[in-house]
Amino acid sequence: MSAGYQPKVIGFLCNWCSYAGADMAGTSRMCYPQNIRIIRVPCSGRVDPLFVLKCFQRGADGVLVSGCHPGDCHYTEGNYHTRRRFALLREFLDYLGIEKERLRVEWVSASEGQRFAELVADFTTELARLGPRS
Amino acid sequence: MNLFISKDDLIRWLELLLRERIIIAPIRVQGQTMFQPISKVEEIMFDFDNTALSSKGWFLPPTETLFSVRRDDGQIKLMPATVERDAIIFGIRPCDARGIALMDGPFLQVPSDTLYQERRNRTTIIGLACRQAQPECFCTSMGSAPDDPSHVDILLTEVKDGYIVQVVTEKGKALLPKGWAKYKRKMPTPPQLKTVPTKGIVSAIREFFNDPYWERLADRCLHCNICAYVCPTCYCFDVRDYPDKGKVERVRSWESCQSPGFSLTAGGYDPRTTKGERLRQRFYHKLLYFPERFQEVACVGCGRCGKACPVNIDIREVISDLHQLAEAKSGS
Amino acid sequence: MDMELIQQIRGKARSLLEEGTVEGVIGYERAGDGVTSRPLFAYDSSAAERLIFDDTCTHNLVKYLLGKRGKKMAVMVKPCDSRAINLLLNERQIDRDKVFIIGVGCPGVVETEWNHKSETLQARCRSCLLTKPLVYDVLLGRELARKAEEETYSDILEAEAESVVSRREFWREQFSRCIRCYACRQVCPGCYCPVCFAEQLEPLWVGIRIAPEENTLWQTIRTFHLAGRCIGCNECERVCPVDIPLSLLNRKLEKDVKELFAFQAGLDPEEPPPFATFRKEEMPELGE
Amino acid sequence: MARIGVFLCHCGSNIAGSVNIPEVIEAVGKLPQVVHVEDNKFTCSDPGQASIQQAITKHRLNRVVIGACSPRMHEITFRRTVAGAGLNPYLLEIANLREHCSWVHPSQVKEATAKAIDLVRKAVARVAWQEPLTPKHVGITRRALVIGGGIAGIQASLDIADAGYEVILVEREPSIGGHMAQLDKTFPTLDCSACILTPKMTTVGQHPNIKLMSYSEVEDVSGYVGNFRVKIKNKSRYIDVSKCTGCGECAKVCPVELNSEFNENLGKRKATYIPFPQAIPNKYTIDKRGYPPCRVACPAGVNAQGYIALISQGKFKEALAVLRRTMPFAGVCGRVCTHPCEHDCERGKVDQPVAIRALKRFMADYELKAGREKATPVERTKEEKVAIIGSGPAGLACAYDLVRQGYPVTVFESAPVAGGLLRYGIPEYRLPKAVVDNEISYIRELGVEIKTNTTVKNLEEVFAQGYSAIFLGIGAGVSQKLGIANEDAKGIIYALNFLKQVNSGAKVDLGKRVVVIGGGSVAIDAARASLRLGAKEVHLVCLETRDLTSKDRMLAQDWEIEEAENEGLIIHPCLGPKEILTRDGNVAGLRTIICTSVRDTDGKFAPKFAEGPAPTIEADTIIVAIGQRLDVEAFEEVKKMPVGTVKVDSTTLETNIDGVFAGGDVVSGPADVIRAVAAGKEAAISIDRYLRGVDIQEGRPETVKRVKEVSKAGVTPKARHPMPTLEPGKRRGFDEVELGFDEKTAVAEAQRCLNCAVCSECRECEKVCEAKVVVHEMKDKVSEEEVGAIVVATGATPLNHTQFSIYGGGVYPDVISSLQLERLMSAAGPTGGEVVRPSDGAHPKEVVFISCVGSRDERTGSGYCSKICCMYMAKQAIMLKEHAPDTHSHIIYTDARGPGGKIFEDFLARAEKIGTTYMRGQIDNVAQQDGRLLVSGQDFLTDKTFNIPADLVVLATGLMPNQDIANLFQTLHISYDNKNYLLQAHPKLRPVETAMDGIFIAGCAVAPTDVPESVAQGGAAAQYVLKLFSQESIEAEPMTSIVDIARCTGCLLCRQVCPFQAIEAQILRDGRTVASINESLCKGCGICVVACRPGAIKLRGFADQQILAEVMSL
Repeated sequence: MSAGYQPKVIGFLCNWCSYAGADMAGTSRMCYPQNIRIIRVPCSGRVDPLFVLKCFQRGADGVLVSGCHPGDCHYTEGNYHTRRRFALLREFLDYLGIEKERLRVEWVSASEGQRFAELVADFTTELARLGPRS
Repeated sequence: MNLFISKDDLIRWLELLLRERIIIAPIRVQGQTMFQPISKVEEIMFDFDNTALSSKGWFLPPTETLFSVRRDDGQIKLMPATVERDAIIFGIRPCDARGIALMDGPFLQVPSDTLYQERRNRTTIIGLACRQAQPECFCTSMGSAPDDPSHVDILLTEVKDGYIVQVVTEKGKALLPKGWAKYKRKMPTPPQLKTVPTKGIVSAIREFFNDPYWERLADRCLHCNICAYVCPTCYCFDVRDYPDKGKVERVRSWESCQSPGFSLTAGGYDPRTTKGERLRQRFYHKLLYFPERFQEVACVGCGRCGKACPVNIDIREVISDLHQLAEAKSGS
Repeated sequence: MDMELIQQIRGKARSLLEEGTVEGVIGYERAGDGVTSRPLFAYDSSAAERLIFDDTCTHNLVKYLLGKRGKKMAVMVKPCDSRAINLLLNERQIDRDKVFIIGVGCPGVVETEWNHKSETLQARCRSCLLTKPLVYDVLLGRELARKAEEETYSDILEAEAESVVSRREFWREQFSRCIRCYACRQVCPGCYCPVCFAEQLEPLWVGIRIAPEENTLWQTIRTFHLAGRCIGCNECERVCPVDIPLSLLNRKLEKDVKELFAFQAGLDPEEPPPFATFRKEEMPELGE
Repeated sequence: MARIGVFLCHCGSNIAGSVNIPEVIEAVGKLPQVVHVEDNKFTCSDPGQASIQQAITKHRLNRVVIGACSPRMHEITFRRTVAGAGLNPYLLEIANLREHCSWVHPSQVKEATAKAIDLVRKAVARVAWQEPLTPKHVGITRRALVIGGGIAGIQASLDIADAGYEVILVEREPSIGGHMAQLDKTFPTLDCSACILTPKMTTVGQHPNIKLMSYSEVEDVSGYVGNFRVKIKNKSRYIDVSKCTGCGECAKVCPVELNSEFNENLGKRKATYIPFPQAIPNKYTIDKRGYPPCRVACPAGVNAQGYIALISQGKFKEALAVLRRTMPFAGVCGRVCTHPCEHDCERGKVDQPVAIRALKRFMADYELKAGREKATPVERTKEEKVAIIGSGPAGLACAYDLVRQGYPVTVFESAPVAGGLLRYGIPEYRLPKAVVDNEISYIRELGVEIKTNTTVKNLEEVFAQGYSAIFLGIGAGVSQKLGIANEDAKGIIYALNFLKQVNSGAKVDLGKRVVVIGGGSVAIDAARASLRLGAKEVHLVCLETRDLTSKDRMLAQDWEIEEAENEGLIIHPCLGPKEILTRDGNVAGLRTIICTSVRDTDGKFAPKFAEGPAPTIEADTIIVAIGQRLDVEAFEEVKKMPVGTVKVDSTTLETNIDGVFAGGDVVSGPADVIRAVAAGKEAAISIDRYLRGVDIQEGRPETVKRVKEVSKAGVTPKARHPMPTLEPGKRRGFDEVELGFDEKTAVAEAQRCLNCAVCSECRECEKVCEAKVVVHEMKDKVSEEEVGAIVVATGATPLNHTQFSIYGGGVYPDVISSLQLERLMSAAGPTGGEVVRPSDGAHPKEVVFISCVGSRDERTGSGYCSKICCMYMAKQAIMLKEHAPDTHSHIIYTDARGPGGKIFEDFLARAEKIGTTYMRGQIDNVAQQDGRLLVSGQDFLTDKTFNIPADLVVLATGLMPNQDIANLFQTLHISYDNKNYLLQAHPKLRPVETAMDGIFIAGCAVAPTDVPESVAQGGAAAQYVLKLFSQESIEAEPMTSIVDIARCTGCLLCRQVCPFQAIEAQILRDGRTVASINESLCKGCGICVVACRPGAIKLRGFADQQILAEVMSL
């Protein structure tokens, strides 16, 4: 791992909680690593595991899937499905040789700008520790 | 011109050749014997039943880039793929060699497929005659033989203390070092094979285009691509453009007439929608359309398709079924 | 060969055909090699006389029902294959009224290849606890009390104990051999999409390159689409012409689905599959 | 071919300060399909928008990318801009260069610029796949729902209703008014709160456009702006509100009294109540919290709380009537019941359980003493005759229930006198025969025919006599044998025979040394009877241990073991009978064996014995009491279990024979009276259903709702009254040992009851209500309403002051909350407006206010300022002075401000001027000293410690939304923070809107507000509702899912995952089933898209291609 290594992170954020939470981080001027590129989706339940696989195939070092906290989904149940889908995908990716730490599922509410900034920083650090994917 | 070479000399010769050329030879990969470029001569399997996949992949790789296009400062640049080095295919069986010769028909007719042609030109084929027949083999019924030297540049035949070297072409001769002894002993007898009644098959099959036979046979067909991909003479491919951030690659990959979308046209029309039509295409192509255009049946009798088919669809059985249908028809 | 059982099968097939209960019977016949067996579609009683059943009858014939939708068909179903029936019933792909299920008691099937039959029982049979099909209209042969051991996933656990790097290397090598013949998909009773994701152009999930990277994506998505759906017939692994150990993928997901969601495919046609449902209180640690 | 224009916003220096815009322009210009790039100082400004429109025309753009702030900010603005230039508004994509880039990566120009290029490239890639979408227009239901009947909700309701639209106002309490109704005066004008609020409440109650749903809660909300469907649960008041006159007669007779919530626990109210005199609606509510634990624990479901409540009021006759609603055996069960009710009694968690059994007996004794009036026979309304075989407790209970339902019932008893085990099994000293006789007579008087000396041999015969159903309650009448050597010796007696003889007055030959074998109640009865018959020594040998906490304990009850020992019984525990020793064929003694364990870990009887020296006990008589069983030969046609008991359905008690039911010991094996009664009652339900031909299983076993929490606050421990007994020395005859309570004791004991379920269902209210509006069987009603807009004004509540024990809250009675002080000051309050100390009723002279209790401190409550406390403390200090000029108030504050204009600050000054001591500081401790409180702490301004002696300490507790309110917010899909305050759509510009269109918020549910602010917000929310209602129609989001039927496999997994029931099966002409999406129900979440493996579902606006294009561009 070189000191200059900058992991490439793609984040899928639900419009109602996590994307708003990321906006809140911006509005509150909280700094976090620049590595993440955010893709807006209506609900974390819209995030197809295939998108995540494509991200990794395209060279992403880490993928973040983020939605409302369980029980708070704007669409009532979307994040429960997200949780099932990605709990399984994480195990499977790890089995195939992509460390499960590279796929994060996080619940971030619209008011949790701070949490969002912190988790991006934490995720980036962890990815830097894992080093580039070979 | 028959020469003799001891096993040790053969290895030394191949080592010499490997310095300047790529050598593609049967090697052992995860329990399977496959034709692959070797890095050391020791990797070569000299004693093997036929490989699961034929050696056609060297001339028509499963996937290759035909050319790429890039936009650079407003300029559009096209970069065709080229063949970098001379190569040798070593250890090819006479049946597979004949398969290459059959592929030459469609690929080398004018206008020729330049990438194929270049590979073909820059590759020397060293064959290895069969000392034993496998249960699936029927090359003699398809116009070839276990010791057929017709389609190789050099043919090796294993004898007790080494190999008899038959130099077939000038290209083959060019590879030879000087000072090898001439071979004067008697050639070993080739193994005997079961025969398949291929006579008259081309005219027989023509009659049964609309016969329910095909739908019945297709009942159990899974329509996977195994038969086509193991076949030394199947040469269908698909071409797709890959755009990626300002660059486009045109890629060619194997494809098979058994695929559901194989004959789908741009407007959405598909001339072969049923399973029977698709399966019929495979046999009509091999036994009728190819012979009509290139005068040879597009089967070399290697028996791979019948052996690999998960549901035991076997070209030999199809041929004899067609004969029976013909007999029944003429009898009635 | 259990001739008595075979006579029962032929008799049943004959009467089903003669009485017009079904249009055809999907069963097994002896293959051209005289050793192994292959699927047979019998449409008349004379063809029914070719039906056999023995320990080479590995094919999961349930797959063929998908190609005969709308027709009344009978199908021979081993205990393991019956899970595919339940899967397809759950996914509304077959009409129970249109399918006559001839359940057969199965002593386990052996490893075979063309022209060759071994004495080794297939691995999946060694851990098969089903003594009779889960669903059938008639059960022929005996319900067997077999000595099977419960699946322990020892090979999967071993792989999990390896480092992630060595697993990555392992699968890279395996997938590099894949020739994208799609036999694994074609034989799978759970694969029936009108247009497979691998053949879709818009969106383009996987390209046509027969190359490690795309092969990996192909196999990853294929297996993931079978998560909670694979019924373990292992036909995909059997038909793979380049011997990729696909059961290591399918059974990994089977194991995880069992652990995470307490679900196994094909046991109950009514139970909602894992991705159709959820429990609010499960996996509280994920994402918090 | 897409012609994409890219517009980059500087946002002043907000974006351009961190992102090198020229560099972005250069990079973006090279992207395929991009034909135009430009930048603007402020793209959202009029010139910026005009520039976009010009460029669209000039460069023939068909796609637009704007790099600016978050799409959540201006997407709608820019869609309008693009549409203004004739382009479909959905052919726009926004790159979030501000919130997601420049603002979070300041001073990292290189990285931020590179990221900005990526974000724009991503947007360009996506926009190429964008498709034109057309929003649909949907109608509006012009009716509003207001949730919360506090002042904010009241104002919103009135404003909407006055504008001519219908309003449904939902309030979960019995009355509207909220916390404002509890206030005495309001700051800073000192208006009387009730005076200004009551007229508004009355208007709400009478407004033709307002449908007031009090005591109701919103359960579920579906739909969308303009078209919500709301499920509202109208909690049952057990009073028919439409007819209640509010006369209050019910409350007068109600025996249950509890703390008044409205008066902040400083006053009392009844279980049936109106929270305060001005309540709207002015209707009574009966407060029921479920079943009390005693009633849940009782196998027969006897409502103990009901009769205890009435005993506490001295209404003994009425109390007995409550019991007789369930069963007839007050005297019997009041003596012999094993009383599981007492075990679960909540009072036991304070000190000891209420003596429920003794109280039950008291009622019977009272009636017997006073002389029972003959019962009125029940009218026969049913034709079908029912036969009961066996007149034990099970049979009689069954008969009792059936006869009261109008069935002709006949009980067959083979013995000469009815009563079964009650008569022959339990000795006189525990259960006098007179008591049994009285209760059986009562049953007879109701109309049950009892045929004694009548043995029934087979059931066929009974049916032949014209009975339509039979209950088999013949008990377990045969004693188990020991199965050891010499069991046929003379001097061996079986306990059941023994007791029967004793109880029927027959002479029993008993030796001098009696050994009883067995550890249950029958063994103890046999032993105690032996003592009374004059045996010199009575020994008891049992397998079990005397340690009553062990799993292997004796089965007899604690008290009877103790009583027996008091009477001289010698117990030999942990021994099993090995051999009976004989002399000349007569019993000589018992050889025993050591028993090491009786029951296994599952509780099953599996005794283990050990070799070793075990005592031999001399005896001339051995009474065997090791259990009873059914006579195996009896009723052969009835299927039995291997142990010999009758096999029945465990819920319905049906036997294998149609129309025959069984219960009691004959089914369960030997058990106690109350379980037999329970079985009889259960069988009565089955028989009634059987005879009426309705489903016998449905709704059984009944699920009862036990009260969740029982408040024990303020309960002073008071010991249970012991049962007076006959002194052991006087117990030689068969006189009853327990003597029963007298009236005074009974009332005092009954008053110990905590009234767990609040309403005791004594039904006294029913009797006095002239309007006949009490309906105890009333069920909660759920109604569905359609509304177009919703106002959420659910408010907040001050933190519970008792949780602040550091300030003495909950520790000292004279530490009260500010809201309690309001109630004390209110003329309508519990003290009639007199401010007194709760502890002794004295007038407080020194009052200390502690501010910011639970506010501004994350550790003890909330991290925020509750805003209203400074003002109300000043108000209360002023008012205290007005009530009693000699009162002196100290206000210990953190910061003191009057935010609300000059009039507010003047008010604070006024408080100080009248002599209130303001001190900025921190409280270290509140202690009690010499009957007063001592408040000590630190003065921050002088840096000195202070000790203030105080008569009253008032805690100014901060506000917090109700903790259980999150469920409602989740149903509404509106966001809230970790303290359950609602989130506004924008904290500054959209303060009363939420992210959900059509749902508006007001009042303390959003943040602490005072009265004028709540009124203003309620009005503002109403204005948004009216704005919505003034539109002709609403544009519906066009981003919904559609199915490509060619790719659909019809598996309908999508239907299973859709949270909105928007997906249905559709059958095509070719017979294929495919999914079909109802666009008006689809909300565009995309869960179905992911569930669809074949890729047959597309979410418009978030199609796979669009998202994938973004992925591929990165």
